[in-house]
Amino acid sequence: MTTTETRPPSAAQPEAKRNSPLSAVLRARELPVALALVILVTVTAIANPLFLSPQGVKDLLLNATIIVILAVGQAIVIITRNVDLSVGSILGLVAFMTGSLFANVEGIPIPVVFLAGLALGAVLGAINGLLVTLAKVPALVITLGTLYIYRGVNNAWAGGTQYFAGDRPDAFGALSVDTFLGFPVITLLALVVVVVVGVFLAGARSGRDLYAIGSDPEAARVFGLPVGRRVFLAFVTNGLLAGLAGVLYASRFNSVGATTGSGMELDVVAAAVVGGVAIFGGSGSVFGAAIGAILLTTITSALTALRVDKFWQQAIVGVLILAAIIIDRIASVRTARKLRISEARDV
Amino acid sequence: MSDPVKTAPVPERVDGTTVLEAEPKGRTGWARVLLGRDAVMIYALIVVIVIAMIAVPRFASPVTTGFLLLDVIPVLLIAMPMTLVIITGEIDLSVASIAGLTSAIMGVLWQAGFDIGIVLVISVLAGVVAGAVNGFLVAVVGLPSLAVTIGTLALFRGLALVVIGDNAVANFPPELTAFFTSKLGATGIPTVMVGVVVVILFFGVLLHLTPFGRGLYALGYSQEAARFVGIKVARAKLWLFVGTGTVSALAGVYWTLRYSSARSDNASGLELAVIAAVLLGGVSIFGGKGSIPGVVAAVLLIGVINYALRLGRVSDVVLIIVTGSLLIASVVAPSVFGAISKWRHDRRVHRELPQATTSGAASA
Amino acid sequence: MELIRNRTGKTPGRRRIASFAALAATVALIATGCAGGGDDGGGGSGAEGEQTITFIPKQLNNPYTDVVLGGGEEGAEAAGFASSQVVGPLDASASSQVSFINAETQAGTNVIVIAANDPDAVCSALEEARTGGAKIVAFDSDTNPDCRDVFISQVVAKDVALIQVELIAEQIGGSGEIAILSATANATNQNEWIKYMEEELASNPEYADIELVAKVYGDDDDTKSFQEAQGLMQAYPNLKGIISPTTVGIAATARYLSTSEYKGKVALTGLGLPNEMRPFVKDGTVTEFALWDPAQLGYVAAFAGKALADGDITGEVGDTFEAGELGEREIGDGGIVIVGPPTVFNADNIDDYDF
Amino acid sequence: MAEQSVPGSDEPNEPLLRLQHGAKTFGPVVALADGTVELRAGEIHALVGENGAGKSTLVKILAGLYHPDAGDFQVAGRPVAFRSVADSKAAGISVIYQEPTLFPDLTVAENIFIGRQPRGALGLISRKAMRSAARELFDQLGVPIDPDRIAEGLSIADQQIIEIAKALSLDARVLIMDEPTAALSGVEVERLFAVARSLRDRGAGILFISHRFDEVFALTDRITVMRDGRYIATHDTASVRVEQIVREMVGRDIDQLFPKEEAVIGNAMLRVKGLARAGVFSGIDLEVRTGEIVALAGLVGAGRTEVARAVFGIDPYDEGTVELAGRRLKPGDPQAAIDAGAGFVPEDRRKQGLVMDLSVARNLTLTLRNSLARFGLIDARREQRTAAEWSKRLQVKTGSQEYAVSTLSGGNQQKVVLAKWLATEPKLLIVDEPTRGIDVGTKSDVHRLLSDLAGRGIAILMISSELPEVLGMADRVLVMHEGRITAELSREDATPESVMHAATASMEGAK
Repeated sequence: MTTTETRPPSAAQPEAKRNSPLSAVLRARELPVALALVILVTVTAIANPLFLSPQGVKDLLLNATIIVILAVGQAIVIITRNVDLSVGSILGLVAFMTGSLFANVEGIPIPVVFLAGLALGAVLGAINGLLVTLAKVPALVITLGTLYIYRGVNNAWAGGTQYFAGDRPDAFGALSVDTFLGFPVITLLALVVVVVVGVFLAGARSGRDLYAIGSDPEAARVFGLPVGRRVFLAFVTNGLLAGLAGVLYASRFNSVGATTGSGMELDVVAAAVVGGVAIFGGSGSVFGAAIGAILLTTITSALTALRVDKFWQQAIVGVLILAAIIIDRIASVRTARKLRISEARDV
Repeated sequence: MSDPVKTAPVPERVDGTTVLEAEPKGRTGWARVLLGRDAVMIYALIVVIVIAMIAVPRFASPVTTGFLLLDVIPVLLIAMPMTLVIITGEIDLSVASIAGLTSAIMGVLWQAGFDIGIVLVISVLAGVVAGAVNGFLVAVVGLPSLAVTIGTLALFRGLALVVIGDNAVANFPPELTAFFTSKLGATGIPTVMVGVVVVILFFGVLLHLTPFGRGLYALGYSQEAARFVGIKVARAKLWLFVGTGTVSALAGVYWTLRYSSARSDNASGLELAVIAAVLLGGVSIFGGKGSIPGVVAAVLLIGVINYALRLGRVSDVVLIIVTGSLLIASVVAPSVFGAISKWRHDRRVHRELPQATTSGAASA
Repeated sequence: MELIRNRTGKTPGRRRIASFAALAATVALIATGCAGGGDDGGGGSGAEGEQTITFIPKQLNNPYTDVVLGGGEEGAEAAGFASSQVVGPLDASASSQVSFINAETQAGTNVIVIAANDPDAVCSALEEARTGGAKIVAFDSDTNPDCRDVFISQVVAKDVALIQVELIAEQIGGSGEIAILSATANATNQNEWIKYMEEELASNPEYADIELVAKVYGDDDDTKSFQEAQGLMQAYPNLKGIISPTTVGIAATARYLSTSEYKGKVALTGLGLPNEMRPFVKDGTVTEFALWDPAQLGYVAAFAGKALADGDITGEVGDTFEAGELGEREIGDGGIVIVGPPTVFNADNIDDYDF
Repeated sequence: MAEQSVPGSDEPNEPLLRLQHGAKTFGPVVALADGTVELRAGEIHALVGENGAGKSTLVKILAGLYHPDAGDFQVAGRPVAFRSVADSKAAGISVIYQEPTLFPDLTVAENIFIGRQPRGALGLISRKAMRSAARELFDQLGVPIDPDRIAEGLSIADQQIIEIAKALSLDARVLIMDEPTAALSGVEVERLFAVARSLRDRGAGILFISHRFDEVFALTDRITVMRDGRYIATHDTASVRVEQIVREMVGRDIDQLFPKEEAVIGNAMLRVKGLARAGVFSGIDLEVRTGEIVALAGLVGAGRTEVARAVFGIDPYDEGTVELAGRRLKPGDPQAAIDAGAGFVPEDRRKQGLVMDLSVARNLTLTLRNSLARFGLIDARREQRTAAEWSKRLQVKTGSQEYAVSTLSGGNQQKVVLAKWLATEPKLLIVDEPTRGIDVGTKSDVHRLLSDLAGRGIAILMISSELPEVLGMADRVLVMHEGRITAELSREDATPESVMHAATASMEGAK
């Protein structure tokens, strides 16, 4: 009696089944949240056809754009079993800098402002990354600290100053108004971000390293993966994306000042979690995080469109977050049990 | 928040050698007490108080004690059970929302004409239930507390809005609201501090002097190790979340009566202040480490800096930067010095070892 | 994670000292900060006869507030205060103003000028301040009348309400659905105006064809107001106009309208700052809106404070005081002082104003 | 042993890898005092020594995981100083650890190729190529593992196979295998050996670490012996006998090592009937009597620890009953087991046995926390006294009771674990790998203690992977294989052969 003989013959069959594209889709962590989004949009659209009018769709997409970009960045960090709570503060600082650049530097080209925003975001992300990787202190503590510090710097810099849409060139504001093939320009930008980061995480070696690190940081170290460098990279990327979100915020909204973006961090983490990114790293995808972000922003609009009492909105969001993690848990418990039974030898 | 399930076996353990960077450095007796993490927090608190007394006019007065304590009470209260929760390696982000929900319920019930005693009891019970919901999801269902309580943070705050909407209820019994801002004689100490001290003592004794508390440290370091000595992991966690829920409700009641205003947005954002204070107080976010005296000192430290800055009319901007920096400095400094002492140790070993090995080889 | 734990796990004294050094360094930093702050402040504990005044706005770093405070500081100097201060929370929550009031009480400030985030939450703290000898002037947003000496109001509340209804009626041609986008649900002044608006819409036969379909709250937060405006459009497809009686709300709504297909189709009016609204008036999103001069609000508040502190007035109805270059003001019913009539801004006159 | 001659005529060439006088200390703990090993191209070289002899530390130095404090390290004749695991990999060294270190969330194929996945268009990973490469490797190894499943939940044996596939795919010049066979069954071991031999024939050098002498002698060309962190000797496998190796490893005669004394064996203290947990173990019947040491032997992953955990209430079970001293234990409730008089010394001291950050005293009294309390509060003086007493009784070497237990050596840590259970005055003591990773001196202390306890009427259930320990200590040996007890051997019947055969199930139904 040997292992090979006793391995149940059924092991080969599920293998074939598991590989079919349909079942791959059905097993995807993103599925429940995507379904929820579809149902939500359908139901709302039936009740209020205006919800899916061109302007309605445009608003939905625009609302989601900024939080999608933030959620994508956050997903990268969470996948490495870290978290970045300072994104709201980074967004605020960058948004204010954007306003400040346009107001104070006559005729500054828009691309230069974008680059400056990305650079500032990346630097702030790098500070987080350095503190986390060099001092080996949990990211939750570090980024809670930088959440306060970056916000403080923003306040100190801005004081009572606010910059308004009128201070910025029309072409800049137009980015979040103009559409291309029916899609707002900045939404397309977010889409590019999602696809590029998604492909990187799924298809690049260093992207896969991030999953490995989040899955088991110690094993990653033993295996010789450059844990510190990759985690640092994750924080810098997240900072960069928060910077991008900051610039876009300045394009979309009227005023940028000392408090821009405060309190956003938990929404962003929630979006990633709802989208199936495991809070302890190792699994999930930026596509899921993006869908999670869209779902959370759409819910607010949908409830308004349905004239649901606005006081219920936040409670519903809370239920949704809990549902997402509970569904995820049930699925993983079932898989684990199935595996345990099916792979048991001759027990 | 280490996740024991996911930590794959590490080869480290195979040969059982322990990773040590320095000579064993336990201390005994007084040295231990006087150089402990808690002591450092207390020294820092004293230094800050002394500096504030010198640098900030009028700081040195009993009035300070009163206003300062009234300000820190909500954080101080919630920080107590939060310390225990974080020591077990979990976290509760929903505390401020529970306080808000409690406040909302108080307002609605009071407006509906219930007796104030009943209002208080039901409000606190709501906190117990809210805590039990968190506890159930974390301890029984086994979900990560960080994710669960982000969800209930939104849920409980949402329920607060559902309950009271955008109303504010202000007409609580004046003698009650007056009681909540009254002082003990000329000391300047608020009367409610008596209750707060009871809560502090309760959690201090629970953590440091009872079998249950002993178990929590074990639990925070390793759930496995805790289970092997018979600690009921799920039950302990469930109770702790009920604890944070209950105390958050008390903080909500305090908030409502101190400001005599029941609103859905009361205490919003308080969760991060509480967690920052607890971590500054030396509690490890990974669990297994921390103490009540350290946390109390940290809460007061932030409170004193806060109040001194306000009295000195320094902008809140400075305050948030200081809070953030303190938090980071308190966790980064030990790592930095750890790295330096490791480097020095390595250098010493490199100098000393060559002779040792040659003699070793000779015996082979 | 485990290694990290072990690394920081032991308790060698050197690391304790390290933590201590870090704390000490921060403390030193704060100390210098305090000292600096103290110098700027010139100390609330002015010598006998030197009066001090402190403004506590709803929230710092808000453009409208800045204009109000600018007038306030100017007024304080003109009225003869030895020093004037501005302190306040960074967020506009109900309770965050209390500890500032406490600190001012302790600093012995003679006059506290406050715009309350919540009329009741600040009350007991203000009572304490009064017990300590301070005079309380509410401005912009009133506290519970029991807790202050006078309230400096922009304008007669009813006038403000009526002018906004008038503007919107004119802009939508006298009939159709309208909505209100306000600040926070608890904002005292906004709620009072809204109350008058509702009464006027219900009672005035001229407005019989106008239906108020919704009231939403943007919490004086740019993003939130923006999304509320958007939600209104979707929920009420037949909406003809929006009144936003708050500067943040009107600007955010204007921003949304100007970037959407509703620009020019949905009318918008309310209370706004000319500097903030200028582009929207120029591009046709907004035809007309109203506001008083916020600087005057602060200016009058400072003089009212001075008069109270000097004992010239007590806050009784009928008391009068000299408000510098703005002339004499009288305290009306409920201890309210009216600053001046609202101004209506449109494309023709907006460039004449700079605030 | 047929082909021990080193193939390839480049004999005078430098060895693939040579470490001389490597040393590594961790604070007060000297993990390796003199690590010396030389690996030639085309040889399989055994590294043997007891647990705690420094083999794993040496392996980690070779793997680039530790920087040696001293020593001369050469690869292919050039001195090297690895800064990281990546350096070691770049030098062509690949390591298979005893306990696999897979990433639970990644797929099997990805685990094999992480960091060097086959790439297709645009430099992106080609999952197809990766999958087929993984399949190819598994075909070569003759195992049907689905490359697309995630690694979480794989059995230890399967994980080990994936580690081997990983090493194979690396095509390393130097392959280090740290007890790779511990969890494998006979056929799997044979397959692994075939792979190892073919690698050797292609000119690779293989460092093979094992406790199983039959394997060492069947597979290797040379043997290096280590003891107490020091190099002892290197022999040609063909010209040395097992007895000599054992003597060198232990440093004294084996008979003295395991001094189980005869004890009066009484009535059944622990009685387990029909215990089963789906997918883990089934049909477990066992009895441990007072004064008796019963060993649960078998391969890693056979289900021994799982049975013990279920008995103690750590894990739930689906069927069966557990009785202690005639009383049925509530399933899934360790406190009930403790109250009934059970104690459990777990296999993983650092994660399960101790709270490393807490002091020696606190650890010692953790099991007594309820009985030390008066009116619900712990009596600190009594706690100190009890801790001091037990730490003295077991001769725990520590500067102070207040030191964190992490500052103690492995052996002393294990004493603390034992002491905290003995303090509860147990009737049944379950010990899981009681001497894993502790030095020889402490090891015999532990053995003497266990024997002593049995002498005082305590029933002991011992899980051990060390045959000499099992054979020396146990009154009876139960052998497990794939979740079942496959043999019950009396002290007289238990021989290395009989136990090993039952453990690999080639003696099906021996009972």
